[in-house]
Amino acid sequence: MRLDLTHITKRFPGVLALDGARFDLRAGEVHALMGENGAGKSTLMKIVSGLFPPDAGEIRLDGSVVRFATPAEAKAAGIHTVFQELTILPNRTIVENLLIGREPTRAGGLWLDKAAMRGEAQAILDRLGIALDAGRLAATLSSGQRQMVEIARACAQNPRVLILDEPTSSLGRAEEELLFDLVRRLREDGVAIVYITHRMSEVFALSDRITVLRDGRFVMAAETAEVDRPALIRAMVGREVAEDRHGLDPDTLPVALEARGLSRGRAVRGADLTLHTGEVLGIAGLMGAGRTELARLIAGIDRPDAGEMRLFGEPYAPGDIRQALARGVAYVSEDRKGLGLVLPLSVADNIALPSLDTLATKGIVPPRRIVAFARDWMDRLGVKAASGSVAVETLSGGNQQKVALAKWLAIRPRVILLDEPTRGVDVGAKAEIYALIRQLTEDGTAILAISSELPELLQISDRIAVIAHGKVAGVVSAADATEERLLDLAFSEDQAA
Amino acid sequence: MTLRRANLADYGLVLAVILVIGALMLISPAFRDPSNLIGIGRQVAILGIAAAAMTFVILAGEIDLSVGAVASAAAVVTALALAAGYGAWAIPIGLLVGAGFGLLNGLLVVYIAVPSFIATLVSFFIAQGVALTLTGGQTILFDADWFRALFATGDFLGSRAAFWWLVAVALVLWWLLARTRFGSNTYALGGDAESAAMLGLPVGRLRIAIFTMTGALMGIVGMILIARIGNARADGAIGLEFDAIAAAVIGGTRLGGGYGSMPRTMLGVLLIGVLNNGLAIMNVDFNTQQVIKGALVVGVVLIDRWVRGKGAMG
Amino acid sequence: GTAEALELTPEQASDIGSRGLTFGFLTNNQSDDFSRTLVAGAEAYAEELGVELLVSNADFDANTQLSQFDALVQRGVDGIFLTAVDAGSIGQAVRRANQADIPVFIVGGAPARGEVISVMNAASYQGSYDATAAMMEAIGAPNAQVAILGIPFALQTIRDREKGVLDAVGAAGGQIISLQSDFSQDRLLELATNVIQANPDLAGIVATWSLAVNAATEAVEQSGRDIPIAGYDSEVPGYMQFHSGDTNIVALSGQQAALQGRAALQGLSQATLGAELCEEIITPNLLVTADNYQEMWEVQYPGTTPPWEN
Amino acid sequence: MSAAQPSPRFPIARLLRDILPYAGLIAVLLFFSLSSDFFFNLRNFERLVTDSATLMLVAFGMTLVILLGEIDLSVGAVVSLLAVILAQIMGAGLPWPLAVLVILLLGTAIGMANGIITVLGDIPSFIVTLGMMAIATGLSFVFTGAISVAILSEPFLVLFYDARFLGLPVPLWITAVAFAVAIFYLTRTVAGRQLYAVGANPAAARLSGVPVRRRKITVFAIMGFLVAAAAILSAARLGSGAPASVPALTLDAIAAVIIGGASLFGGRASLVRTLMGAALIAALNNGMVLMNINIDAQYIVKGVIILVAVVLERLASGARP
Ligand SMILES: Nc1ncnc2c1ncn2[C@@H]1O[C@H](COP(=O)(O)OP(=O)(O)OP(=O)(O)O)[C@@H](O)[C@H]1O
Ligand SMILES: Nc1ncnc2c1ncn2[C@@H]1O[C@H](COP(=O)(O)OP(=O)(O)OP(=O)(O)O)[C@@H](O)[C@H]1O
Ligand SMILES: [Mg+2]
Ligand SMILES: [Mg+2]
Repeated sequence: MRLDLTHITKRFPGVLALDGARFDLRAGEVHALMGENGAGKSTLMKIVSGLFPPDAGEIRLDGSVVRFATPAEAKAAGIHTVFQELTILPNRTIVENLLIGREPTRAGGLWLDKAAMRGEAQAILDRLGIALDAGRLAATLSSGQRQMVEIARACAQNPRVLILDEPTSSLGRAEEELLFDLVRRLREDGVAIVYITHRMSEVFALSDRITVLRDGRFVMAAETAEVDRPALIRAMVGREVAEDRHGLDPDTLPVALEARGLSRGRAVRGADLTLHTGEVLGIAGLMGAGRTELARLIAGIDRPDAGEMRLFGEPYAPGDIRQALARGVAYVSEDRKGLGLVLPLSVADNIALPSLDTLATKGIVPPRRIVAFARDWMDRLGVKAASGSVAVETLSGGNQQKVALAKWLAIRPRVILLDEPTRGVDVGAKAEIYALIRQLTEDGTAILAISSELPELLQISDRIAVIAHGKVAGVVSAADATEERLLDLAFSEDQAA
Repeated sequence: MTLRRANLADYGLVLAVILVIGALMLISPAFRDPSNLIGIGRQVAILGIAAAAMTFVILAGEIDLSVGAVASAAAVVTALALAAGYGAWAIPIGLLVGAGFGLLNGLLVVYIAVPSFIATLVSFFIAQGVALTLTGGQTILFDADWFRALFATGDFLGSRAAFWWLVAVALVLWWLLARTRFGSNTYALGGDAESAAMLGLPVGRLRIAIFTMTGALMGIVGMILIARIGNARADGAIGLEFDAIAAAVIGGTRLGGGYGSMPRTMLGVLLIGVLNNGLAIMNVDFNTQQVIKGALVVGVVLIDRWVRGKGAMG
Repeated sequence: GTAEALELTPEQASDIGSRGLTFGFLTNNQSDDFSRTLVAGAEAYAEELGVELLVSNADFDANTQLSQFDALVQRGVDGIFLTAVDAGSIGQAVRRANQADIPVFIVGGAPARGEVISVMNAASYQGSYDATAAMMEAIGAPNAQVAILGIPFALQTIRDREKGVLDAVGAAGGQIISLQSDFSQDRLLELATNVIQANPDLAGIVATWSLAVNAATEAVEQSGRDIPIAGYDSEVPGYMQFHSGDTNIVALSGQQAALQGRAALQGLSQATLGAELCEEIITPNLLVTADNYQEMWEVQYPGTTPPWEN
Repeated sequence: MSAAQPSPRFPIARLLRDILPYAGLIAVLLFFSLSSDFFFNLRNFERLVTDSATLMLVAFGMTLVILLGEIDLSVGAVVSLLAVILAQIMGAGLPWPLAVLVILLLGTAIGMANGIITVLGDIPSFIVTLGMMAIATGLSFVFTGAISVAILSEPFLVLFYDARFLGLPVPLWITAVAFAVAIFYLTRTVAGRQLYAVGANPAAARLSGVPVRRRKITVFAIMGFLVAAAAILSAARLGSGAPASVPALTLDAIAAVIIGGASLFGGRASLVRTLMGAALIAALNNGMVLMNINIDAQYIVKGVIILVAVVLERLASGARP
């Protein structure tokens, strides 16, 4: 098996997404595709997956030119893709999502074999070690869980080519390991794997070769063994990126938010937290541990069944999100597509959405003011877009994430809850965001950062609280935290249960 | 949130409908007369079939405003064919007319990318124009007892043929929807068309198939219509689209697609049928009927919603 | 006055023909037999006279009809004839026609305001009274239970028809036990079926419009019971019923639509020639029965071959 | 689909882009102008706009409602009901300014009721307004005994139809003002701008602190107000309050919005384009009358013209529905 992409060009209104890019892939290799946000990685892979044709260039499969008019044709050729934006259907069960389009049938296709479907789906989950009940409605899954289902779907169709576009962007360490084993196994079986990620560690842990794109152009391709981290980053970003590490002692700082015995349903069961002004409190935990649910409670999106909170000393029990916002508490969702952004709306409108009231005088906002406001924040976070008036859905994944962040930083909250804040953000931009977070803390903002990427937590946090089974299993200061230590806590058994 | 929850949720509508039926039975002896209750079955045949088809269309995230006009056109053509002595050939002819308009809808939506609201509005006008031109506004009489017996008047297992057509169509569509790939693809399409396309589902073909099937079913509706009354008119089924959508939505089908089921739609149909029958039998005048129906429909849906609890709309 | 009074002399006719006139002709709908026959009658006669006819239909939307009316005034036609969706709601436009002195000739009640050259009316009340009376006589028995099958429409003629029925039934000592109405033939069939179903002692049904007649006959047939029917509007199905020789229809009151269509143009022409028309022109209805249906067809649909002959 | 394209660099290009979406309407106007000598004259256009004031007002409201991903099926029935009530209270001797005020309040209340039941009951507005439609229709017949009620107050009739202000008919002014205000609301007020988010992604809007429920209720109230205004104009035009006087209105209004490129399921709608859609429908009805097409064929012609217009418009603006 051999896949060669040459001189691929793709233009979208206002952007040249790909500019004569090339890429080649061999059986039995894991080929990392790297590049900044907006470099054109997803676009290139969407072209391979038959989502849209290239404006120019050719695709050769085993030497012969191929053209995939539809995703179906690409699948038929054995090319399966996990897209960056999840394609899970929330109104269907995991079973239906896993087997869609290839459901087992009886009576010569006349009758869906529900029993067999259930069995096969559960089998797939179990084989990949995903602990989920296949009967569950996808809508009730946390985004991490959704992503695992998505991956399972692609792998279960024994692909010849497997394209993974940022598969780990909201996976925790444990699932990451699951995925790695899976990928390695597939490589043994001679599957050709394209692996797109922004997590450097993964690249070196997993890939055999690396191709780097910048601004839609081919920059370099090399054996992973022959490049080192700084070199790779330089190739991607075109400059050096500092990766420092923090760790001040927050106990000296005034308390911003205090939570005692917060509980909700089975997800959160009596969590205690103390968050200081000017501190970054990292939240680690396995997928489904209850981190997001906890954040939703603090943000006033859900109401706790039990427990109480204090904000800057005052009792704090937000009845709804608006009350939380009024008290200066903002939440950046992990679910960009579903909860974070309004995809069809323009970048400017998305950024301004929570700030409209403050931008307005007597309820009236001159559009000009909105554009200028958005422009300012786009610049601060370096959002890459043709203009503020393009729809967010046309931005690259990472740039969408930046918009999602900008929108909330723009209200200048006193406490900000970041759920997977750098999902799909490239190294360069990550550094910028980290710097931004730092800057916020210096202005006395209290930051609670949920992340499934331990290196990230270690880098940005002053202290890290580990959640397990909806409880805080322990808090360690970043200074003396290690990935092993955090994982131990994350896996620590639930005493209550 | 698994199947058990969903079933439980369905009882909300069942409960509400039972309440209405119960009330009517208490108030009106004529209503609770078994032969009347059986009669309701055939009285909702046309609405039922249209609503079943409409459920498919809505689940796929589309809408079809043309069903009434298409059914009328098919009815007229069939009647003319029967009158002209085509005999049994009238049936495939009528089906073709319906399917043809359905296909037109599908092609417009898929290849010209016109929103289905407009595509079907267009074929609504065209179908109506065709029917009027063919009839010249006259009532078309035909004389074919076998045909009338086959589609409406014939008795079978204590009920009229029309009713059995409804049963047959409802069962087939339920099977298509709940037990075939076609069905799960339809849910996927309505749930998130973009994802469905990314998953490599044949969204285009799917849309065309659904519209064409709906059209063909409107052919059957047209035939039942003329078989019931024994003549055909250009305006025979005008307004049907509206009742069909209403029945589906009362049944909890989500406009915009992805959520709904055939049994629930049939409950919606039953509710409308029962109200029409009961209020008429109690000789409530047309306008008062409207007021009562309006209030009851909203009430029923509120109960259903309440029982199903939060987030149940998927 | 009567329609006959409007007849044009050959001289007048040729005079009109020579003027190259354009008349507007607005119907409240176009799918019922009455409107079609009316239009057909008018179109046929327009040919004869040599005037252009602009026909439009409002699909029972008063707003639409007003727009159509205004468009005609705007265009400056030489006369407008209309079957109003709602006579009470066309007055404003009639006024504008008056200002543009365009003669207006209306069917079904005078407009709320504005001047019309005349109002043409079918004998709605008398027609339905006569048909009903015939049915009551056929029933014979005292305090017979009668059901009315109608149309839920805000039209004066409908009210008149219903009144005719009430009075005729009352006069024969019968009683109305149910009044149901709908627009669709299919629903009317259900309603009729339900009424028959629910009233074992039902002695007769009066249908106050054409589709109700079809529905009633079908329902009675299916019920297998022997319930006499009287109806307003005699159309092809009704005639075929009589022709079949075996029907429950006792009598149908038929409007002379073709005659009205012809009279419409004659009235407008007369006005153009400066003649004064009398305020109301009544076109008497035909009482169609099993005995006289053959002659009546010729009167109601002049120049068309009866359905039973092809 | 709804991606706002970056504005082209060259003025000509921009001009083209701004005009092209109306290719559909322009085509229709050309078509009628060429095929009837009576269509293309100012008086006819003025009349056309004046006569479509009712449709326009309702269509504006419908644009907001559909933008939210909701629908209002009751508008036609409520217009008739309000017109009937207006005629009756004026008949009962209430001076017209008061009567008008009462109707505006009543209309707003009905709209608000639709909104509140939809939002608090958390059921589809399709059902709620379906119910409202049936109820309103029923009541308008019950109140009147199924006969239209004449309006005798000359000042009222004159003011809301014939009267001119700065040379233009009052209905035209009312439509224009409603349009301007609606545009302002959508583009320049906080509440208005939030509607797009609410329609496109209610969950995200809520998480962004948008009071989704309040917005929905407000929009239904606005719809009610505009329906009342439409009822007043319609009553003045017809000179009466008649039950079921405008059966075509609801579908026409929705069609105008969708022809204007809105998504029936929310998040995308434009008042300007709705205006075009409404104008297109009005032009159709008007042009048909003048063109002396066979009455049966008129339906087919209407259908084909709508299709052509929409396809042109879609191609022109490069939008994919
Ligand atoms: N449908 C679209 N319409 C318009 N522009 C698009 C579209 N899809 C992608 N683009 C643009 O193409 C460029 C490349 O996007 P792409 O998603 O391939 O980047 P990427 O390398 O995947 O970035 P990331 O790492 O953030 O996912 C970006 O500038 C993006 O804005
Ligand atoms: N919308 C929802 N409805 C029902 N259950 C949910 C929902 N979202 C999450 N859950 C469940 O609640 C538990 C906690 O989910 P949560 O999203 O908080 O996990 P998490 O720690 O944030 O992991 P992830 O990073 O994958 O989101 C999980 O079992 C998840 O399946
Ligand atoms: Mg990407
Ligand atoms: Mg989470």
